[in-house]
Amino acid sequence: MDNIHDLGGMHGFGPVPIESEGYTFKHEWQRRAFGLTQSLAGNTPFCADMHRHKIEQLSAVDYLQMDYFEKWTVATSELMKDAGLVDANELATGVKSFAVDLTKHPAVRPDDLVNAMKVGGDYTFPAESRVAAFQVNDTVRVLSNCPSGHTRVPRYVRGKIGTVCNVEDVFQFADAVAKGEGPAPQHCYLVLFKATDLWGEDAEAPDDVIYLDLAEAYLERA
Amino acid sequence: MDNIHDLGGMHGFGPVPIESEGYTFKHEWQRRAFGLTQSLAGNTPFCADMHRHKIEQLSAVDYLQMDYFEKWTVATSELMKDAGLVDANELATGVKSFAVDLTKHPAVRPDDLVNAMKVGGDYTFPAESRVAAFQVNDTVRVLSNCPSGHTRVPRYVRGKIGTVCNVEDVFQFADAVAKGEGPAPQHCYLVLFKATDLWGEDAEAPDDVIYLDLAEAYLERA
Amino acid sequence: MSDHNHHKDHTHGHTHDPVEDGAALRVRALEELVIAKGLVDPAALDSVVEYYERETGPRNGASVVAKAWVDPEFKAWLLKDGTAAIHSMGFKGYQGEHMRVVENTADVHNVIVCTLCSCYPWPVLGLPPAWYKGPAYRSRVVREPRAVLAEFGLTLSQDMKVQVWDSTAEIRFMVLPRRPENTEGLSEAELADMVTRDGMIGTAVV
Amino acid sequence: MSDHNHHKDHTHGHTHDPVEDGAALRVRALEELVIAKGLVDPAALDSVVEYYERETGPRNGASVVAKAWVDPEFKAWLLKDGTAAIHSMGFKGYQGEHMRVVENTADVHNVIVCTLCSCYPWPVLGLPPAWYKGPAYRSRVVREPRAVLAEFGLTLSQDMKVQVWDSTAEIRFMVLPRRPENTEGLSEAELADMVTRDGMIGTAVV
Repeated sequence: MDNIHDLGGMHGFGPVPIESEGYTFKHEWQRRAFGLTQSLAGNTPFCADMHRHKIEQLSAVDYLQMDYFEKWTVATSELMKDAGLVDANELATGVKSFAVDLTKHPAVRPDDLVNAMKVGGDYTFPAESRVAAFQVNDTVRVLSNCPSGHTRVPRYVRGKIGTVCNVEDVFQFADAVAKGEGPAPQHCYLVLFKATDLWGEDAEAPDDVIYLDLAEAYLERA
Repeated sequence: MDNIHDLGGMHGFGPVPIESEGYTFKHEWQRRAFGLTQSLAGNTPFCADMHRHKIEQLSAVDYLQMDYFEKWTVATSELMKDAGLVDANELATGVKSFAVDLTKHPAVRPDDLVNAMKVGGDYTFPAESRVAAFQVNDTVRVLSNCPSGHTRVPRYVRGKIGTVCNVEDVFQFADAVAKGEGPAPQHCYLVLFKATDLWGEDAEAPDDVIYLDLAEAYLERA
Repeated sequence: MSDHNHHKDHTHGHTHDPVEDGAALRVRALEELVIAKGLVDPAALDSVVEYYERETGPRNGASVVAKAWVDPEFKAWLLKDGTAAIHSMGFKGYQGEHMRVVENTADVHNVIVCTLCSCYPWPVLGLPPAWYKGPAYRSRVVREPRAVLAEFGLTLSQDMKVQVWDSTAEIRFMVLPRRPENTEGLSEAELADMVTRDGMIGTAVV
Repeated sequence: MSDHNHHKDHTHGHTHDPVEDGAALRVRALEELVIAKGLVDPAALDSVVEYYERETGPRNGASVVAKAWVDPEFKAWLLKDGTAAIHSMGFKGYQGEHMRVVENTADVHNVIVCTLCSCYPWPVLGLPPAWYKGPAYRSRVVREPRAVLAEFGLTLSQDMKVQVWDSTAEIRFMVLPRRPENTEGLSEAELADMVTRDGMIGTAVV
């Protein structure tokens, strides 16, 4: 979806707040918010793509005004609510009003949680499980459509022509995963775009380039 | 500039508030705000393009949260301040702290103001003063660049191919006018874009089209 | 997610909305200031608002439409040179200096928008409704006009071609709706009474 | 126009910011709720924050860079298969499952971003700074990387080619900065001490 989160190429957000926003955590509640989402991701049925999509659905004003970790917390809360593990009143008050089946959603233990972080996710499928539609040096065009759900094509490359620079592994497809439709595995391609093709005469230098990794479903032969 | 005002094609703003926002004025202060801008446009050195550009420079959060007529008032206030006719403290308090030369900026009289509205602006130049670069049925591409100032090319047609359907009159060029650089007169063209060229498979029907009037400077032969 | 939205108090339309209160204060401060400085004649401010509220508005456009429905020569002129035809009826002035009238037919439906701003043909339609100026209409009607029109209660068949007119330059658009059936006996004035603002924006048929 | 901006109180960074107070309350309510419901072990929450604060961070990436500077074979491996080379040093896990390391040279400068979100290689760089997640950096660095880098104090000549890497899929990017001149006598550990977070994002050179 082309919501406000798709910021690439927009004007109007001023200088980068380098000094004032060099922090990772500034407040203790930001630490708690980070830890809460990681803790809950382990025992409730959501994944990173679903979490991102919840954030993307915030109103533009909320997206731009809320702290990053508040957005995480809103998204986590929504996913917990969707899963029936909490309700709106509980979230508003912080007070438990009904019990959940902890045999299905056991709290993750400290060591297990840290180990899960150290292991990470598994997003790939065997390379030989799919035939790549494009090869290195192929010229491709990014499709002009934009699904209403989660997608990984920024608006600034939509309809643009680029060159395949690497055939990446076979990955799960974020658009499908975010919808709960399963992995829809496909090749991902490292695609090079010339800055002049994206920005015309605004390009700062004629040889500058932008690289994006794009799923096969986003591309057509140009 | 590609600020938030360039809304065409974005997702995330929900249904059109048809019933609740069918009004033209809902509050008396909106009437006053409208009248104030029209009254001041007559005797202070600003034009509609400059006024629009001030609105476009609002932060995205302000642009989306402020009432339409509040945005007008902010823009008018900024233009008055730029012209040295008011200062920030006066605007904050509503209290006059210095006098202006009213021989240079006489208040517009009621009849004169209404007559000015009835006459309107003059944005055209003699058709024979310029040779049109494009003709009806020419295929054109909208340039991919986006100036940092006021411009009349929405992002959703940038880099897209369309067909000239009419050679309009020779008009002043809003980009130049907004910068105070004079009219830079040039032809304007009615350009047809296929919905499928703009939105790909998202187009609702294969024959749907979108028409825009675009200045010659925005176009190149495709 | 709106039930979790602590910014919700800042949206418009509530009885005591801090944003709107701020706007009203800001406008009052500017008005008092420029009147004190002699830059604005309060009577002029009243006059211009009255002019738009009383002398412009969709009734003007409706009379143009009704005339086109009963007078084929006028209709041909209106579609060929909307500016001249509309000015000939006295509807001219700011935001109506250059007009293009686009005709709905059995096969084509037109709808107007200004995605970058809120340009609108003031002399024939008056000042625009708030939704025309808001982000939902402006963002969506160029991408999904049929979905937007359906929200207005207008469901178009796939056979009907939709033409969206985005007012990006100095030319303002107005839709000439189709004349309703079984209106042969009506006078021009009676026909004009049938024409709505939304019919001339294209978010409704007449 | 910020002096006219009555919404300004709502931006972040003030001592008593209502938005931030709201955020803190929201987080506390969720924490109390999920602990009361038994869905979260408070010790697990503490552990995961501690893990990221103590065991990840730019020192990890710096040791990768320093190793590449002193070991040509490792450097070749790092550039050919960043994932395997980085994992071999023990820096693996969430947001670092698939890595591509891009090399700055005398002719090419690289910079990383995630325009849609804020993807970042956690195992080697830790969690990203706030500016990396904010709208200014994300909107601008793909359109005008040189202007953004200049704000960071890095002015590049027109002869230097700029490559921007937008993290749109599951692969995370890290920049391999150029080894500073006159560092032949330094140990790998001393070299690692010279490598900064911004050097590995590409918003600085080392």
